[in-house]
This record gives sequence, C-alpha cells and structure tokens, in this order.
Amino acid sequence: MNPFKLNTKTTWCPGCGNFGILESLSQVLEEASLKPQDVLVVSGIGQAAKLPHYIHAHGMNTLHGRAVPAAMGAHVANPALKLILTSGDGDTYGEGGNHLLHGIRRNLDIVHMVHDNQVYGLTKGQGSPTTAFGQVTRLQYDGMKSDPLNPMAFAISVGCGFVARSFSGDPKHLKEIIKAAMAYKGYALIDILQPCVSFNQVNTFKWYKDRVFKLPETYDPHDKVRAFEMAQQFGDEGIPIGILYQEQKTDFLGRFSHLEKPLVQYERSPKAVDTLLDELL
Amino acid sequence: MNPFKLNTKTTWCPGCGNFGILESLSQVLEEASLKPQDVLVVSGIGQAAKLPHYIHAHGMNTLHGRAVPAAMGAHVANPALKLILTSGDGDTYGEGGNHLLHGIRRNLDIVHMVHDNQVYGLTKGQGSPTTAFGQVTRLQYDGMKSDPLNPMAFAISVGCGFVARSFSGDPKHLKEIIKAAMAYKGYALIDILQPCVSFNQVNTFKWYKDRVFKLPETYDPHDKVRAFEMAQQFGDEGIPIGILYQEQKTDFLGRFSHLEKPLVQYERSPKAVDTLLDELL
Amino acid sequence: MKKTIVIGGAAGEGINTAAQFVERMVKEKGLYFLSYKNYMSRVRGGYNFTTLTVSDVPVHSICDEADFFLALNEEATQFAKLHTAPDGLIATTETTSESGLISLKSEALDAIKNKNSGTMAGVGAIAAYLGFERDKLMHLEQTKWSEVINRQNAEAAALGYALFQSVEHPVWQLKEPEKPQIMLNGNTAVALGAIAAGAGFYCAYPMAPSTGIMAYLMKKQKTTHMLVEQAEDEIAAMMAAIGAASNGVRAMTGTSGGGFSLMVESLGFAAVSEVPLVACNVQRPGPATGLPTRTEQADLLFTLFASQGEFARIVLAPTSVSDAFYTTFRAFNLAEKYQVPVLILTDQYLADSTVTTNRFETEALKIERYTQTEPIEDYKRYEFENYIGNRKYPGIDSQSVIMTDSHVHDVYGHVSEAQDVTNALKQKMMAKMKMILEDLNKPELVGVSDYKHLMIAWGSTAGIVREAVEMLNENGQKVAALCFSDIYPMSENVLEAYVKPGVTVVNVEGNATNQFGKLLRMETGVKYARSINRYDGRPFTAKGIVQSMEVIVNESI
Amino acid sequence: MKKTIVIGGAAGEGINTAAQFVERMVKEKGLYFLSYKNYMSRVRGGYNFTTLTVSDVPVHSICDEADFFLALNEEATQFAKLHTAPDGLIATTETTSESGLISLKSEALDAIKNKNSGTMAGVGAIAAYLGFERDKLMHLEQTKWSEVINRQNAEAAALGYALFQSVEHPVWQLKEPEKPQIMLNGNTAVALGAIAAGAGFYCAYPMAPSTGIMAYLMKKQKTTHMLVEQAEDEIAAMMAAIGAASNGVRAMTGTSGGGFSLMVESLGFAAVSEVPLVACNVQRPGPATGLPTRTEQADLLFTLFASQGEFARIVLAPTSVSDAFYTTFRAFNLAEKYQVPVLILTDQYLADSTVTTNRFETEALKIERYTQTEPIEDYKRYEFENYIGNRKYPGIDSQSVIMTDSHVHDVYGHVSEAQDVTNALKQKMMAKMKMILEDLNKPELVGVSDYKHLMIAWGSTAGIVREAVEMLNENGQKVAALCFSDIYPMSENVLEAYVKPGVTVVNVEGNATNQFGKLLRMETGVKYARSINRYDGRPFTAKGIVQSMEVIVNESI
Ligand SMILES: Cc1ncc(C[n+]2csc(CCOP(=O)(O)OP(=O)(O)O)c2C)c(N)n1
Ligand SMILES: Cc1ncc(C[n+]2csc(CCOP(=O)(O)OP(=O)(O)O)c2C)c(N)n1
Ligand code: SF4
Ligand code: SF4
Ligand SMILES: [Mg+2]
Ligand SMILES: [Mg+2]
Repeated sequence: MNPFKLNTKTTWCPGCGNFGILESLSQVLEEASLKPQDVLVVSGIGQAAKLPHYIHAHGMNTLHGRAVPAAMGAHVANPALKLILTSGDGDTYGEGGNHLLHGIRRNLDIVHMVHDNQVYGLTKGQGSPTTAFGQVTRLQYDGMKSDPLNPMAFAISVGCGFVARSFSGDPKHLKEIIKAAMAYKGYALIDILQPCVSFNQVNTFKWYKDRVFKLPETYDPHDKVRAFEMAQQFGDEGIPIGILYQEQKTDFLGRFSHLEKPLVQYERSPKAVDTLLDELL
Repeated sequence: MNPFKLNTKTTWCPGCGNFGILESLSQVLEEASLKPQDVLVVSGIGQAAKLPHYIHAHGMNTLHGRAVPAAMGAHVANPALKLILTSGDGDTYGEGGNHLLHGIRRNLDIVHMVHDNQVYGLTKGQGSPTTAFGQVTRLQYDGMKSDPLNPMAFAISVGCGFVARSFSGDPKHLKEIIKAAMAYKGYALIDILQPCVSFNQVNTFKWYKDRVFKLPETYDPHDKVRAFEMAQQFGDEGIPIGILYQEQKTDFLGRFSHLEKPLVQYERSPKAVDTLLDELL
Repeated sequence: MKKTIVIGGAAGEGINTAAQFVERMVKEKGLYFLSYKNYMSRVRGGYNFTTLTVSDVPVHSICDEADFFLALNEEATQFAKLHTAPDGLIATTETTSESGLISLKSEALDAIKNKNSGTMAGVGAIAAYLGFERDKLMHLEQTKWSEVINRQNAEAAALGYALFQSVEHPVWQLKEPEKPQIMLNGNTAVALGAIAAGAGFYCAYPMAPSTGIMAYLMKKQKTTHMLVEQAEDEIAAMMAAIGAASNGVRAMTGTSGGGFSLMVESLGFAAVSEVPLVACNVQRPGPATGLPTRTEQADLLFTLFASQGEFARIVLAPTSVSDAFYTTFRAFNLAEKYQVPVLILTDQYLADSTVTTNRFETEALKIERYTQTEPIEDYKRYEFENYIGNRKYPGIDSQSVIMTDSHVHDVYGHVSEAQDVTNALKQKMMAKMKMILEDLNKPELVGVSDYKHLMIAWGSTAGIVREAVEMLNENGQKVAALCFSDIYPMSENVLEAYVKPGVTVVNVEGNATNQFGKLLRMETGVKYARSINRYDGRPFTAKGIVQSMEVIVNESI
Repeated sequence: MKKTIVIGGAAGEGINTAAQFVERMVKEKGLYFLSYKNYMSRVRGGYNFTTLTVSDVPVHSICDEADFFLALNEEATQFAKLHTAPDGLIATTETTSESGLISLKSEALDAIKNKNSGTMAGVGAIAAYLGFERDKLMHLEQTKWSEVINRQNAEAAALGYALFQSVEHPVWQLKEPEKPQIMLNGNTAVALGAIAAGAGFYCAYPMAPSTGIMAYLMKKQKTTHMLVEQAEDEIAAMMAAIGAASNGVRAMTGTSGGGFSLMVESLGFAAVSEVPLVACNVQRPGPATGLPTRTEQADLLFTLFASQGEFARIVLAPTSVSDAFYTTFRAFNLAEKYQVPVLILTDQYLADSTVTTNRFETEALKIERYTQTEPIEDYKRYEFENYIGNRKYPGIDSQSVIMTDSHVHDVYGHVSEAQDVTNALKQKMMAKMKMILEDLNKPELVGVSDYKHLMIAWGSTAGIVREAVEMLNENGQKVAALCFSDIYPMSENVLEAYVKPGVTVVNVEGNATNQFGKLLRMETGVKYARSINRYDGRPFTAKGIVQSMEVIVNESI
C-alpha cells in the first residue's frame, strides 16, 4: 500500500482533474522511497489547496494566497523535509502573485505544483488570472477584461530555474515532471493544466487533450530566450508541455554560509546573549 | 513660468536623482500644454513617492505599495485626467509587486515611472528587489541573498505594451521617453535609473553613466522575443535605455463598451433601482 | 400559521432549484417566507439543506424543525428523521418501506428519464402539502431550460403533487399585503442599496459569503452604468474603491472577515484622507479561513478598532434584508456627509436568507453629496474646523488642485510633521465622531413596555430576536428587546431610557465573547446580567431564543 | 542632580555621532542617562534633535527643556532659544554675537579642515559643561574612522572643551552601581530578548521605527546562528514566521502599525492553528502612514481585537528598555506554553530611547518549550481539552505526521464543519484565555500607599509615569500609579485592590481616545475620572505629567 494514501473522502467533484494530480504526486513520493514523515505539503486556500488533507504527510493548509511565504518559513526551520507546494491558479497567481515573484527570487528549494484550472473553483466559477481574455464566467458575464497571465513566461522572466508545464490528464507525463522537479534543487514551478468540470466549460479535458503536445526531445531547456519564445505558445496553436526552462543556481539556504545545520536542530540557551551584552557594557 | 512647478522645499538629499525626474516630468507636462488641473499624479510611500507633494497638479500620495490599485480607481472614476504614477522600486516591485502584475494585465492607461535607485531610500538603505545579488547594504551586511528582479523582462513577460528604461542623469532622454509614454494608450512602464547618493554607493551616477547606452535606431521594439533578449542585458555588459518593447492593444476602459462617459459624469438617482425591484416582484 | 419546509441533499442535486420553485409559489400565493441556505464549503456532494419557513405574516427567522422534509438522497433521509417535527412528513426520493417515510418513487416517475425528476416530484409534493392549487406548479414550465425538460419537470411535479394531495392542509390567513412584495436575499439588498445611492464603482475579490453582492452588481452593471471589477486581492479592491471615491464617484467594496483583514491598512488611508468609502463585511466564522459558508457575528470589535491610529468611522449592522437596503443607501450619504469610511456588517445568515418583504420605497430617498462646486480662492480641502460640505475632488471645477495624502497633513493635504497640525487633525477626527453620533438612529425597542427582561441584539440577530419577543409576549412573558442597527459611534446614554432598576439585561449574540455586550460596557458602563450565545456556525432561531429566555426568566422567578 | 543636553541640527550633520560620544562619556563617568531621538521622516536636512537627560540615578524620561543646547545650524539655534532653560547655556556652531549664545567658532577650529569639527567641538563643550575630565574625550580617537579624522575630531573637541571648562559644573552624587550597566535602546532590547529566548528566525519588512530590531538581529545572525530575512511585504514576514514556528523553530516578526495591519489575517491563522508566534508592533502615530518617525500609543484596541473571529492571544507592553528584554524573552515561553500568538507593543519612544540600565541577568532565564517528544499512538495535535505540553511539530519524532490548518478543524488538524467541533474549538480558545490570565504579571503599584489620586499607565508611558510619581511624592502629593506591562487577557478584578472610595483615577495615555481606559471599563467596569493625553507625536515627559497632575490634584481640593 502506498503510505501516502489516505482513505479520506475528498470534497472534490467527480471527474475533477485534482484526483489525477493527487494520485500522481502520491505515486512519485512513494517511488522516491520517501516516508510521509519526510514530506511537507503546503497549500493556500481553494479546491486544489485542500490536497494536504488528502495525502498522508505533514501538511500546512494556510491562507488564501499565502502558501509561498509559509513554505519559506517551514523550509528555513527544517530543510530536511521535502517541500511540496500544491495550490490553485487563483491562489498562486492572483492573491499570492507577489509571494511567487519573491519566492522565485530567493530560489527556495521547493516543488510548486499549480493546479491551473483557469478558474476560481472553490468560490464557484469566477475568472482567474489565467482565464482567457473575453471568456465568459459565472461572474464575468460580459467576458474577462484582463489579459491572461502567462505563467511560464512570467516564471522564466523572474529567474525561476525550473519552469515546466504538465497536464493532469496525462499522468505519465505529470509523474515524470514531478520527479524531475523533485530532483531539481531550487524553485521548481509546474503549471498543471487541470480541467474543472464544474465551472470551466471552455478549458475541458478534451480542450486540453486536443492542444497539448510534448516538447520535442531536441528541445534545449537551457536557452532562456528560446524558452521565453516557446512559452508564448498557448491555446489553439497548441500548448507545449514539459520542461520549458532549466538552469542550475545556488538555492536559498545554500546562500547562507553561516548555518551548519537546520535551524530546528540548534540547541539554544539564554546565555547566548551574554557576549552580546558585554559589547554594550 | 512652468505651472507645474511649486516653491516647496523638498525633503530629498542634495544631489539625488529624484530632482532630475521631477524636473523632466514638469517640463514634459508643460510642453504637452497640459494644465495642473488636467493631471493626477499618484504615488505610494518612499522618497520617490513624495513627488506628488512637489508638483502642482492633482495628487494622491497613497500607501506603501498600493499606488497602482488607487490609480485604477481614480482612472475609472475620471479618465479625463492624465494619469501619472511615480514611485520607488521598493514600492513598485516589492510591497506592490502583485498590483503591478495585475495592473499591467488590465492595461490601465497610465504612465508609471519607477524611480529605480536599487535601494530602499526612505527607510535608510535596505536592499530592494532590484539590488544586485551579493551587494552589501545598510541591512544586508552579508550581501543580498535574492536574485534581483529584472523589471524589463518582467513587464514584457506579463504583457505590458510599453516597456522602457531611462536614466535620471540624461534628462533629454528621460523627457523623450516620458513623452512617448504619455502618447501611448495603455500601461507604460518606465524604469528610471536614479542614483541614491545617500544609500547606494555601488550604483552611483558614474556607475550608471558608464554603462547606459541608447538602443540603436535600428532596434525594433515590436518583436517581443527580441525585446526579452535585450532586457537580459544589465550591469557591466552595458544597460540599454530606450523603449525596449511596444505593442498596441485596447486599454482597460476601452474594454468596457457599456460606458459612454466617465463614471464621475453620470447623474444618478435612487429611481434607478425601480426597474430592478420590479424584477423581484 | 407557520410551516417549515426543509430540502436536503448533496450539492448539485437541485436543492437551490427546488427551493426557488417553492419560494415563487409561496410568494404568488400571497404568503411570506424566509429561506436560508445551509451549505458546505464544497462544490459537489456533502450534505446541504435549505430551510424555508412559510407564514401568513412576515418571517424573520427559520425554524430548526421541519414540518415537511424533502430528502433528496439517503444521507438526507437520515437527517430528516432527526430534524422533522413529530407530526411532520418526510418525503424521500429514495425507495423505502420504512414507516414515517413517504417515497416519491414510482414507476411513472422512473419513466420520466430526467435526473431531476425526483427533485421535481418533491416540489410538487411541497405544493400539495402547503395546500396550493395545482396551477401554482406552472412555473416549472416557464424556465430557461428546454421545452422537453420543462415538460418532464412538470410531469414529475404533478406526480408528487398527486401523492400529497390528500394530506391535511394548513389553513392560511391570507390577506392582501399592504405593499407589493419583493423577494430577495441580504446580499442583493445591499447591492440594490448601493445602486439606489448612485454607486458608480464596485471593486471586490470573491469571498464567500460576500460574492453575491458583486455578482448582482456585475449582472446589472450595464443598465446601471456602473463599473464592477474583480480585483487581484482585497487590498487592491479597497484601494481602488478609495481611488474612485476620492475622485468623485461613489464607490464600494465588499468582502468577508479574511478579506477585511487585508483591507485594514487601506481603511486608515480612507479615514485620514477623508475619503467617503463604503465597505461591507459579510461575516462568516473565523478565525482565519474558519467556516467559509457559515454564519457568525464575531467581527464586531475588530471592525470597530481595525487599523493603526485613531480616526472617525461609522459602523452599521442591518437587522433584516429590508434594513440592508435602506442602511446601505444611508451609508453613502453618511460617508459623504462626514467624509469618513462607513462599514456595513452583515453576515452569512442575512446574506443567504431570501425573504418576501415590502417593495423598497425609493420616493423618499435622496442622494446627498455635500460637495462644494463653487470656485473658492485658496481652497483648503482639509480645513480642520470644517466638517461638512466643503469637499471638492479633482475635476469638480476647472481651477482647484486637490491633494490626497496618507500622512499627517496640513489643510491642503500636504505632509506635515508639525505638532499643532498633528493635534488639529486628531481633534477633527474626534469632533466628527461627536457629530456623527447625533445623526445615527437610536436602537429600536420591541415588546411589552412593562418588561422585566431586556434582550439586547444587533445586526441580523436583532431581526430574529424581534420574532422571539413576539412569541414570548404571546406566551405572557414580560420581555422586550433593544435592537441595534446603527452601532458606532455609540452614545454613553444609549441605554439610559431602557435599563431601569429591576430589569435584567440579556445579551444575545452570535459569538462567544459577547462583543456587543463588551462594547456596551465600555461605552455606557452597563454590563449584561445574562447572555445567549451561539457560535457553532449556524444561525439563531426565534424558537431557540425563546427557549433560552424561558430558562432565564424562570431562573429569576 | 539631573541635566538635559539637546543636540539639534539637520539630518546628516552628525547629531547621532555626537550623541553617541556623549552617551559613552556619561556612562564611563558612572552616570545614568536616557537619550531620545526626535527626527523627521527624511534622510538629509530638516530639523532633528536628540535629547539626553543625564542623572546620578536611573532615568526614565527626558526633559523638554535643555540645560545645555548644542545647535549645529542656524535653524537649531532658533529652536535652542525656545527650548533652553532660563539658566541654561546654548552653544552654536554658527558665528554669532547675540547675547545668550556662545559660538564654538574660532580661527583654531576653522583651521581644522574637517566638516564635522563644529559638531566635535560641541562634544567637547558638553564634556566640559558636565564637568567631565578631559580624558573622557579619548573615545574620539578610538573610532572606525581614519587616524587623521580621529585626530582632527579630538583637536576640535579639545577646543570646545577649553571654551566651557570654566562654567559652573554640576555636582554628581556618583555611586558605584550595584550591577554593571549596559547601554542600549528599546529595539535592541527586544532583539536581545528574542536571542535569549532562542529565536532562530526573524522575518520582517523594513518600517520605521521597528527596523532597528531586524538590523540588530541581522548584524548578529552569524554568531547567534539565526536566519534573518527581509520579506517582500509584511504578510510574507508574518507567514514565514508562522511557517518556521509551526516547524519547531522559535520565530518572530516585527513591524509598525501599517505593517501590522497587513499581518492581521495571518495572525488569525497562527491562532487557529495554535502556532506559537511572537510579533512586535513598534507603534508610531497613525492613521495610515501618519508620522513615520514619531511616537504614539494608539494601536492598543486594534491589537487586542485584530483579525476576524475570536481566539486566544496575549498582549504585552514593556514599560522600559530593560522590561523590553525580559518581556520579549517571556513572550516566547508564553507563546509555546499556550500555543498562542503573543503580541508585544512598544513604540517609537521606547524603540529610539537609549538608556543605561542594569546588565540583563540571564542566569535565571529558562527556555521552556512545552513540546511532546515521546512517541504517542494516535497522536492528536489539537486535542480540545489539552492545553499545555502536547505539542509536536513535523520531524520532532520519526512517526508523527502533523497537520496545520486555517479552517475550523478536528483534533488531527483536518477541516471540519461539524457543530460540535466548531463549539469545541471555540471553547478551547476561551479556556486558554482563562488559564493565561493566571500566568500574567499583575500591574505594579508605585508611589505612596495613602494615595488620593491613582494614575494608570501602560507600556512606555508607565516608565515615564513612574518617574513622575517620584517627583510628585517628593513634592508631597498623595499620588500613586498603577503600571501595566502585561495587558491582555485582563482580569475583571484587576483594579479591585487599588481603586478604593475617595481615590480619583487618572488615566495617562499617549493617545486621544484613552484606549486603555476604555479597555479597563470594558473589562472591570471602572471608568477613569480624569485623563492626561498626548497625541502630537512626541513623548510624554515626567515633568509634563507632573504639571498636569498638579492641576488635577488642585482642582479636586
Ligand atoms: C483572503 C481571502 N480572500 C478570498 C478567499 C476566498 N477564496 C477561497 S478559494 C478562492 C479562489 C480559489 O481559486 P484557485 O486558487 O484557482 O483554486 P481552485 O478552487 O480553482 O482549485 C477564493 C477567492 C479567501 N479564502 N481568503
Ligand atoms: C506597509 C508599510 N510597510 C513599510 C513601510 C516603510 N517604508 C516606507 S518607504 C519604504 C521603502 C522605500 O523604498 P522605495 O520604494 O525604493 O523608495 P525610495 O525611498 O528608494 O525612493 C518602506 C519600506 C511603510 N510605509 N508601509
Ligand atoms: S469545482 Fe472544479 S476544480 Fe473544484 S473540485 Fe470541482 S471540478 Fe475540481
Ligand atoms: S535617500 Fe537616496 S533616493 Fe532618497 S532623497 Fe536621498 S539620495 Fe535621493
Ligand atoms: Mg483554480
Ligand atoms: Mg528605491
């Protein structure tokens, strides 16, 4: 039995893409020979963000939009835990946009899985930052008035070292990408196309299925400008899935040379201030 | 006499790049034959953000990081006012990062001038999102631990239709760029290199002067991928100034076809609900 | 006569649709109702139910116990057995032979190949149970759906109707209502109040249970010439509203507690820059994410003191759907009169309760802007001793230049650090609070005048308490209630006329810490002797309050 | 004996440097001082000044009036004339022949080609004025600057010293202090308290006047094995602290009112998920951006009720620099004991006041973590009736799996919407508040025991009031003061032992609305009879309070 699996009933709708993501993640974690005690799954608020309740591992179901800084704190406290962030497109790119930007600048060592259903699911169907321009939603009766965010181009431009896209409807591909992200030391962003059967009647399973294509073997993910160009492709012209961009750089904690071990492992004593007090004499 | 000029003493340090920005802006506004009553200058909080107090025009000195949404509200209320946003790099890319991202997605019709001194000036010298990696500051004694944000690449990637850089030490260039931004209908972001004589001992006037170069006449700002490539250049390899990217698209208010005039001009009456109440009978 | 219908099932099984059909029939019959949605924070599945209390007089509270329970699945059937009155009826879409349960299933029903046929049979059953004529079911044929579906629905309903036609029917004391009745919930009432007040801009971020305000306004933005925008977060929502309000357009935002938390800094900005902002906090249980789709009244003290520093603000808490309309309307006039932020506190109970109520009167409503359109030499936007009517905004005339600032500022709106300016600004804020006090509505006393127990309630609970008082008085209890809709600022003497020797004060609130009770003690020195609290995320019911009060009254005998 | 030195000039003219030299000399002399920075929200120019009150006994308050004023420019010289005692001296770096002003200028001084020579001459003058031996100026030669500069500084100081050598000198009652004295300000004391408590992570966003806490910790992060991170905004700062605290590391954030406003939602998250978080709000005047570099105590009620819903929290407000250290230390133990957020309220006065004080004692301090390291079968992280000592965090043992959640949740931390769970969670919060109450320090009564007037003060004002009481008692006034450092939860009986018939309660607060007075009335029913308030952005002084109290005392005679 996969130790990450729980018997909990989810609150997701039958047919939702979230199930595939949960399943793929659980499998990858098991295949990596990790134990539930080795993994911390952090999320914000939303349908996707309920995932930590459905997997047997340490979990933090935080606030809407605030998963990234919470994950940073957890990570600096105890980097021994494998850190997974799993949240929605609204959570990540909407309310949480600023934290994503700066989390990437820090190059936190994290696997950030965005369940991108191009809609606000939990709040019943409003447009999200990735909803297409003009698309009609349960709130935007007259169509979206903002240009959609391009998460891949965004991540590449702000210096993310692992930028990938996958599709909940292609578990094999998804697992591969999650594995690669877990192997990467630094900020690994995976935007996962995830059909929302209840509120997104445009970007359906079929819609995605008909458009996604795997990046060719010949594609070199190390050319930033080329990656940016590839990231421009979305929609009817096809949607590339795979690792669009990859670059190695020192991760956040690697930049602090003065720490010899995880913060949580230091024994501390009030006596530590004695020498500091001496400086004030 | 330039009607935009005030006799107020500023609280800026002698020699600060902010003076040049204020001067250039005042001149451009005058040369555009605008009156102080035609212009609204919005800002957040910081040294740069004090500018609305130093120019004779309508002003909103809002909260740290919150200038963009305040400007959006002002703009939807009264688009007849020429909207200028003038704020710092910390304000715009740090505390306010999420609003910048989504303000651009809306394509607000605005000239957004970022006084980018690569430091937090008003709070006395902490690193900002644009401070170079490893650079020592008044707070980061051990050097910056985050990768700097590339504002040009960021803006291009999130769909900004007018992305430019200028330098407070080259008023002629700066004025030209501000003029072009004012002529542009949509979100015009100008990142202005601005030496902070008090707290940034690295990115000095000379440092910028030695590195900036004007984009060649032959440069075509309409090629997004090329622009992204150009945006990668910063620092010792030289810093391109000029319009890096330009693209025309409908501005925010142009996307709402149901408004015939500025919101502030509608006469309103409680009777407006009568027909709506009838629907509830 | 009062009958309570409960429709229970999983999200997605048509509870809302069924309830809407019933509501329409009830209203057409000339009866009153209040229907409340009790739902989980999920999209499909789970156990949700709507409670509809029908009466021949206006209703302010639901009953917990069903007279008729329509159970749309097995789980609901189990709940039905627990929550139906001993003499009540349970209809289920399940096959059952259990005594006490009536199955809507039949071969004829199965023959209608439509996944909602069971629910529709239930609608028919309810119509029959309530004693309505069969033609009240006509609405099922006049919907947005296809002709086939409409016909199938009508057929299913007819089957359900037939099944319950012969049960005993309530005898309604039908009387023509004095005023035409409309049907809406609290969120829609707030939205309509804003439209009536001439709001031009609404900016918000989706958050249960407040999203309905934005949704209604968005739907109507074309005919009302408004601009309604979904912001990237709540900070942006409030800042955008402030930006519009400070530029001459009446503007509003709405959210629930978590979103309001994010707006706190901006609230102070609106206050110090004297921008007339209106914001509605539709309360849900906290802390933090809490219970997203449930109800509570636990944000009161937070709302009163939110944001650093001290400034003038107004807090209003409508007690009913109808009050929500008029109070929201008034909020805009107050905001512009005193140039202060006005906060409206509702809650999920009020937001998600649909009622029949008198059609709102717009004749007497007047939009009052208190702006200054005359040109003024050396105009001082923020004159320290000028409180009302001196407001200009950018573009209001061709000569003024207007500054809006978040610092301590001088009369022109320019930053100042001077001691006298700091003092003057603060004193202006305090002076405003004094003036506002005179302008707010006093609490309303309901019940017998020779009361021995005085209940105190605010916001939506006050509406429910009103009904409880009627019931208690009918039972001969000497009880009254003081109902607060206008909350803050509060007068030190507000209780003077009501709390007399021998009167026991009973505080009734939808929270655990008696926040309004604390406020009263803080402002008036009066402390309640007893309290009735509910904080399990569910609304009070009049009957529940009556029971609690009876215990309290008996104790003191 | 008490002498007040004021050093005034523009930002960038060396006020801080001069003050630091003087502070060092005073301390070496074996005297006590409190020095307070009064500065504008700008980097260069403007008018700033530091006030240094020197005494042979510990100092808790500055005096407004200078005995010696060092004016570093023309503007400062004008101020000096207004703010110097009639028998005081004014030294100016300007050339002047005006009577009452002593110019530090001389040919010899001009000959020292150093832009700071005037300021350094002033340092020398102060040393002479205070009657210090010339060798106390030695520090000027031992700095981080170049040898040339050090020598020039010393020469300039010698010239200033010579000029004032012959003025009348105070006679200090020097006594060897019982304990070794350290010299630091309130921000550093908070930072040291956190280090002593074993904090591993501090995350904040720069904001005056709180930045000093982060700056000190950042400087020491290597030796203390901490990680100090500047966040992108205050929301991130608090969320990161919560993330660390919930994973076993003591963590803290600090900010001022505007930043705290942004943290409000996260605060509720810490509370509901029972994360031991410590946060310090260094108050400055609001509303909104307010007066960034000034002082006020106007965030109290906001702090007490911030965030939606109801939960357990602790609010502490240290009354002095030394208290700031011990209170911050204690905050971490309390946070972990009760698994609640602890909020520390200081203000710009405390943060930017440098004092001499007894070296902090670390011997008696004990870090108490209240964690559960034993393996437990079916471990319930959030057991409803288990308040202390049951805490595990991820990784604490090899078997537990820990969930942290922002919803209403069950004992395992999993989302629940059940009524009984909702009730149990709320009751747990309320029960915690009761327990915490027993653990907090009672207020301290200072002054004569047969008082007729009882002042009430909290936080930094309490420190100043303490000194005022001494002065009043010396003048024979029957006055005492009740000083609150531990603020909330508050006992209903807290005033019982102190407020007796015939005692007039005088509330003293650095705000306009008497927020602590309101809190006392809300919790105890006692309302102050009179109040002394200051809200112009400047701190109280003991002398100012004495004057106000004398008026009040005389009135009631
Ligand atoms: C501060 C705050 N604002 C708003 C909400 C309401 N809210 C909950 S989930 C959600 C959006 C969810 O969309 P997404 O992140 O795309 O997740 P999905 O449900 O689609 O998986 C919103 C707006 C909230 N919980 N907190
Ligand atoms: C909510 C909030 N957080 C922090 C601050 C403190 N603060 C004021 S200005 C500033 C940074 C200014 O940097 P930048 O925007 O680059 O402007 P500059 O002063 O460099 O022109 C900060 C952190 C604040 N005023 N409000
Ligand atoms: S609402 Fe959409 S995203 Fe959420 S569970 Fe249902 S199908 Fe999935
Ligand atoms: S601190 Fe820097 S940015 Fe601010 S005014 Fe001085 S030089 Fe200019
Ligand atoms: Mg989504
Ligand atoms: Mg800057």
